[in-house]
Amino acid sequence: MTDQEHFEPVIIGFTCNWCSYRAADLAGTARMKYPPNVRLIRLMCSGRLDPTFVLKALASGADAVLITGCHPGECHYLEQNYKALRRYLLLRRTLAQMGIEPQRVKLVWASAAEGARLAQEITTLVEEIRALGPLHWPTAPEFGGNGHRPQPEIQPELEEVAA
Amino acid sequence: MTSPENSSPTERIGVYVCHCGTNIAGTVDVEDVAQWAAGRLKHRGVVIARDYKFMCSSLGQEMIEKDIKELGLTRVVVAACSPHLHEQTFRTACKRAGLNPYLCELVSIREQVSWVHADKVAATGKAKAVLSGGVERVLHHEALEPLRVPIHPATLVVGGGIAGIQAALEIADGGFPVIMVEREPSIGGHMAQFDKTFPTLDCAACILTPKMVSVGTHPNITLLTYSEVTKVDGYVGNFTVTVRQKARCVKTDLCTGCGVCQEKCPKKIIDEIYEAGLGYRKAIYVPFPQAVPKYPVIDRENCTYFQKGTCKACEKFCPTGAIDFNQEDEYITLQVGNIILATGYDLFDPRRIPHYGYGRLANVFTSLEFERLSNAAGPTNGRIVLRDGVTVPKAVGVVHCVGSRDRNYNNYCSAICCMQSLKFAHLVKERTGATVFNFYIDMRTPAKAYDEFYQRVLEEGTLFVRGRVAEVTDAARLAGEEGKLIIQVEDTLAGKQRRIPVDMVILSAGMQPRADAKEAAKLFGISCSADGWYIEKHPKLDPVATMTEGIFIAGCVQGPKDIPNTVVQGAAAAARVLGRIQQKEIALEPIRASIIEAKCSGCRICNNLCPFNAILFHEDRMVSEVNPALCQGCGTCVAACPAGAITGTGFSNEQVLAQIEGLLMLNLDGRRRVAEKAEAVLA
Amino acid sequence: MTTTAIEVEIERPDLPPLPQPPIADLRFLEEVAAATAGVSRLEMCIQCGTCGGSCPPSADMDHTPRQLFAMIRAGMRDEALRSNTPWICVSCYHCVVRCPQGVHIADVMYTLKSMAIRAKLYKDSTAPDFSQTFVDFVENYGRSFEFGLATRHYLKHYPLRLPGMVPKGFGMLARGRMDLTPHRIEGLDQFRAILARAKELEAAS
Amino acid sequence: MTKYLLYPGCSLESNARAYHDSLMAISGPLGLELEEIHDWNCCGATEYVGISLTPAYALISRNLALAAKQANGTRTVVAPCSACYLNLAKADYYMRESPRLGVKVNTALAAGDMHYTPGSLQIRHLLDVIMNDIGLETVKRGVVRPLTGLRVAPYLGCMVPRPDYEHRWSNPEYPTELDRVLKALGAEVIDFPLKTHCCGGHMTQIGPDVAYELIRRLVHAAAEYRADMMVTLCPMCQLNIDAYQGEMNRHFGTNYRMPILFFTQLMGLAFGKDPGELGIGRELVNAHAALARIGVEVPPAEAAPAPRKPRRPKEALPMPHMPEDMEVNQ
Amino acid sequence: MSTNGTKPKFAMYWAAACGGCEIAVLNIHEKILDVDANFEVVFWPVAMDAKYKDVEAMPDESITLTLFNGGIRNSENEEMAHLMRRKSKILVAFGSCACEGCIPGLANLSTVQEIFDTVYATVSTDNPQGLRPQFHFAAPEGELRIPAFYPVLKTLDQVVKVDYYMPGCPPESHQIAAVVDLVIKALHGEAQLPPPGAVIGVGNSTVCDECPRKRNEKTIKQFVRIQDLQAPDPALCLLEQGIPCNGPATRSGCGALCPQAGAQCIGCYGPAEGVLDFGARLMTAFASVIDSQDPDEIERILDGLVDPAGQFYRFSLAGSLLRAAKPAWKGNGTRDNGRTEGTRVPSAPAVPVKGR
Repeated sequence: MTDQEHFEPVIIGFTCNWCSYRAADLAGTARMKYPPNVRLIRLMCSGRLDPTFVLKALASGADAVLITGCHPGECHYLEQNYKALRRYLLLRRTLAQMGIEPQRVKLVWASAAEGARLAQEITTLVEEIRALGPLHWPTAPEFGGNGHRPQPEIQPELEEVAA
Repeated sequence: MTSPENSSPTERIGVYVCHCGTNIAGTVDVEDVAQWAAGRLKHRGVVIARDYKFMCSSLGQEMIEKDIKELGLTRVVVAACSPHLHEQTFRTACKRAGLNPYLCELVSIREQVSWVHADKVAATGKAKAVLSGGVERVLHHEALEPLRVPIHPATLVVGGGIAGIQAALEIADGGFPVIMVEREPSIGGHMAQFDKTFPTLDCAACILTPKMVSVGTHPNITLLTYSEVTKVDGYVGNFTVTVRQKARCVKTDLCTGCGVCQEKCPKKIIDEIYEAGLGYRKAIYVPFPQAVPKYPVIDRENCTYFQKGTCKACEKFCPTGAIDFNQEDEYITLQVGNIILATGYDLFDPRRIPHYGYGRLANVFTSLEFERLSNAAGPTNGRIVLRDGVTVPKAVGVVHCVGSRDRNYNNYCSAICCMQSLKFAHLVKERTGATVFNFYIDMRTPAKAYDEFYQRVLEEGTLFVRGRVAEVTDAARLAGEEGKLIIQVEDTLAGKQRRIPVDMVILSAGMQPRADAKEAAKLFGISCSADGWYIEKHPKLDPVATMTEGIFIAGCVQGPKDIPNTVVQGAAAAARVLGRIQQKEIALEPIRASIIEAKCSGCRICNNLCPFNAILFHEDRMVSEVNPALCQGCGTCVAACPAGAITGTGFSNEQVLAQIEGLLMLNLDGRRRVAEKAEAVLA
Repeated sequence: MTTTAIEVEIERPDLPPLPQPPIADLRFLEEVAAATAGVSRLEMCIQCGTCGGSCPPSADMDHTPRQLFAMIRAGMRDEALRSNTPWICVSCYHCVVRCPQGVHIADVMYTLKSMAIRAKLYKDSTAPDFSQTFVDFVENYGRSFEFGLATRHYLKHYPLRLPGMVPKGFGMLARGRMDLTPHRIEGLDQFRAILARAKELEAAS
Repeated sequence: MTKYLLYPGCSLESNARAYHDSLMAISGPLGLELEEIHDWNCCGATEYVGISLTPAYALISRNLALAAKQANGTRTVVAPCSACYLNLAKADYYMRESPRLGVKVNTALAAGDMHYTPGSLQIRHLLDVIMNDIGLETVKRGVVRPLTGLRVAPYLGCMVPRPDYEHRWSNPEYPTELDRVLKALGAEVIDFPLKTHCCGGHMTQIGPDVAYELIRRLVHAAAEYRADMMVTLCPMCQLNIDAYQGEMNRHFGTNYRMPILFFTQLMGLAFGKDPGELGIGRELVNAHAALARIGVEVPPAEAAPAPRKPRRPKEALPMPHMPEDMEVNQ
Repeated sequence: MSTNGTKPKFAMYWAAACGGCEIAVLNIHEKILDVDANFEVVFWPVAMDAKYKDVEAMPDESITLTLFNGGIRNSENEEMAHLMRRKSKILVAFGSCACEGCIPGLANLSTVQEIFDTVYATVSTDNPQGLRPQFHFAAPEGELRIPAFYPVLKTLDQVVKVDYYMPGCPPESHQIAAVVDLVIKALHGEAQLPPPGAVIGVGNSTVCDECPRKRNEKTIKQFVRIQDLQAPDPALCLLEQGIPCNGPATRSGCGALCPQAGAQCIGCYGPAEGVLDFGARLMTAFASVIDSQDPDEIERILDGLVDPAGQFYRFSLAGSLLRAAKPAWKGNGTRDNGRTEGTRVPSAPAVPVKGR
């Protein structure tokens, strides 16, 4: 058996109170099914999204982060979703330098009416991440948070580096 | 910032898990969730965790209230349906029990768990995670009080078309002051240009003029024509509005509106506004006889005196000496509590569709031109003739959907064109007896007495061709086409291409947002669609309010609509405003951003992030400040502040970060095994 | 509340079997869309007739483009592929720029032609032959060869018009506007290799 | 000199030699450096796509691949022939629009170890380059023999202004670019309502009767507007209207004699080039009579009186004013 | 140097750092005499001779004040950190390295392999035999071992509890002097020490607070490197001129030295009070004021930020939420330009997956 079977990705989703969170509600009322790997957080607006939240989630054990907001031009607060877009574009560049696969942070526009779309996006994301494998960031509490593996493992690694 | 390990329980939290009948309990093991919370979350301060069939029922609520009182709960977390459904319910329950309503958190385990997942184990697991997220978050909630702001009784109505007129009269009759601002020299708007109104065909002037007059004379209405709003400050309840009143060059207190100045003025100009470019006016003019107010204005761009320095004919002949060339624009500052935007629409410019020939081919007219043409008070006194001014057309083609329902121009249906085109067909028939062709894609007559009107026009013998006109050309190809306008179209019902020679073509041009709609939206701090139509708070349930408290919209500014619907919206907006004024004050959600002055370095990153202009910068102290009444609580500035000097009540960093940890806490039990396995493999 | 299905025995007197409905291939629309370059937007047609109205040679078509799209939607595969409309299309793109729904009409016409050729459903072989002849020359030389094309095509389809064409043909030759020999490109082999691969791909799809 | 990669296309080597010759003749004065794409192949005209999609687009894309490879110092391909221009431009656009197509085409190209990345080239028509890169001012400066008195019907045909996915033209139905160039040469340009209508295209070959009707419409309209000649930028249009005018006349029993030249030929004349060098005389409906009006071969005749607009009676209603760029049509 | 046993004891240690901090301490000029007057310096390898064993011999918590500068790069650094912690009453993470990793922390973007290759096998290195350090070597006298090199650099508080943080690269001398004063006052009961965990020797706002440059509402159409700008406006906010200045997010206290000297702030004083991730603050601030709503244009503008991670985490990488790049954790892996979504082969996953 492979680790894929073992591995259930955990994904934190940030939703906008006015569009995507309602889309999620709609998916519910319509009894659409999607994998339980995503856990949603309600913000007032995608413009509230602080990159810190994404980093925090990844650093604390999430395998991916989903950011959702109103479609461009439809922001409940006029144009704040564009700010989210800009932050997202910059953040993913930085994360890429950190060696984190860009697929792990995904931006999705979903209006309050697009329950089906949101469910679909979530399902795809979960599958993508499942294929990608765990992020398993070493600062996560599952490592006691200190981010350091037992010495014996580092030493041999260095031996071969040195050789 | 807390993590499950450090902070010691300082709060007393009550957790309530709802079965929602079987809606939740069917998929989530609610008892297990409650027990888990009581045990695993004890160290986080959970002192009681219960599950119950229907938490939202009065019994369920009483249970919570009882616990708050008896167990001295300081925080409450309810795991049930979506906050959008019952957040208010449980907040009120807490309030009744003497707990600040904002210390209650509702987490959704129905819409976002039980209803969307099938696997009971997984669903229960997620429910626990979501719940622990809620618990972590609620620890950082603060007691909040709603903001109360007083409402200034005066109302600003922008736009003097039928929508604005209706709204202004309703409010004024309700006994409250109204200031109406109109860009043109007279109120009346598009409706004043029309001849007849569908479907009843009563004359526009006859029904509009009386309303215009009562606006002009109403004791509660201050009318500012030839004026524009230049600045809007403040917020719901007390806006400060600056209005630029353009110099009329006529002393309104002396002018009697006798009209001599117009007669004597030597300068004749094409009237692009009121006559839709089909007629002329003088450099000093009253747009139309029934204009309100009756005073003329001097159009400086075209006035000989202002351009060449000599003439003053109007001044010479004015019996009351009312002409004043030295008048300057005035800036007036107003205090109002609410604003109604009724700035209307622009006509789609058919020059953008060159193959319809408007502008190149003399006898292609726009719908507005035809309105003037058929208007008894128009340039031809209502004679429907070709552009040569004499020839009466023998065949006329009316083209629907010009610039509407077309990806190349406007995607939407302009809603009025079908009925308007039917009206044209009727008027042409009635006045000239010409053969009339109407070219349509779909006939849309969905309102009281509309389809009956369609039937009537059918009876009158108008020839309907189902097909969108491909082109209008003067290039004759076949006998009988010489000297005519040829309308080329596929008759989709006959399935053949037809070339129909006519003398006159009327383009039923659609409606589009005012050219300056987007700037105006920015000025008033409201949102408009990509097209430029202003967006209502809710398309069905709140059609005249906007996202910005205290600003309402009425008429075509919100989207294409006919006169009846426009009037309805005008009245509706007025009703909303009257309701507000009578409450005297309004309570606003306390979800707001605020800047910690000590931490603010005045870097001004946040300054232009707020579309509601809620952030102001104090040059003197070099710090920024958020005006809580203007702030809508989106949190964009909070997320943007590089110094972390801005906090957002209700959605603070601490709350979100804690919730993230809460949400992730659970899976780590499960994942640790994977981790250990990994270590094993690695070592 | 729950409902229990109630079995009802319907009396069936011996009636003759009902006739078969016409074959409707409801996947035809997708098929056409998929075989079209770019994004066809064919499903967006609102039957307004702008295309039919704009079409210069529509008089000679047995269906207007609009009707053709309706037929495609209705799954009338054979009728649609038999229609002469795509062959009459002169690729003037009037319909394309005027279409309020942004349907790539001209390209759909190309698609229908190629489908008709594959299915051997075209009525008049003139057009397909002309295209084929043109393409044959191109595939052989890498460039088109008007003299060869004109003569071969006219011999096959308008032998009677040929004499009438002579003065014009002569005029063209006299004015150096027609070569009697084709021009070959250098990279013919590589050129053919590309086309060969392309044909495999096309066959595969 | 501004440098461009030139894709002449088959016609310019055969029936539209005049187009090629005149282009070469004017490229100097215009400061156009044209470098022919080496070993280009036919674009498939309107025929190949009608037979088989992938090969057709592979065929076109081979040229794009060649050009992209050759592109030294420029990434703009200029195509004077409208069908070529459209095919190249469309291939590039569609491969961007639907990656599916791009992959197929490149798989095919790989067989000839070639590759083309959609969007890496700019495909533009000659007129577009002259209007927007060279500029009317340069054109005006080059004029030594203004075409005063020559009444021309600008005729673009279909495939240059349409479908125009890249929005390079002022309008897909009434583009004014050609009008303005001809005006710059001093010619009297009529507002030709059929300026972008169809010449019949390949219908001359597969349904002559259809084509004849389309040709008749054009020639008739041009004659109606008292044009001395039609001016085009499309080999196919030129061929159909020039070479098939005779048959058309026979077909309808008419006797139109409407010469049609390439706009590059008129530019050459205005620039004072020798008619022979411009391939004038290669046309079947000869343009000598028309050209005489501007002093080619014969001493300059005085300009024909411009058709004066009928004075509008006082009761006439005003016309809507048109945007500036339309003035060329007044 | 005085050896009065009754005076409170002072120590300073230098782990993975450049030594600038030590210089900065000496830069407090005659104040250093107060240090000597009030403290007995028991351990300060740069200033005086002492052996680790001497320290080990001292009773626990016998040192009143230890200024620990430098990050934890190898096992020796870590041992010393634990040792100094054990022996000190007040342990101060002194300077950016100890507080948040500083420049040495940027190595956390690279794998051990890459680091060693760069050091021992790049053009700038004259190492013809391609020698690499051996971690243990059998000498006739017995086996020699050198400290283990860690895959990532840690900050001081990631290995031991820290009482106070004093950021800066190096901390400004006047701030050091002030802190010294404070501690001395506290020792004489004339002042209160700040609560444990506090950041000391800093302002409570960010660099902009001390920056004299003129500021307007911010909108950014382009990012440029200062050397690419023809004539930077000497009086206008650098960020508004497109120069990525870290001032807005950087803790005040330095007196806005760099901006005043015409150079952008690079963030050595670390994040403002209560900020969890320095880089995140900068990212969000810069991105928020980009003046475009069109994704492609935004990307073009962002292209002006040549090295985001370096820009935003120049000093704080090791102390950031992520602490290091994924390859660094594993000691191997690949890079990615961040725009080829979905096409990237994921770098070696934390959990090795069979058959992949």
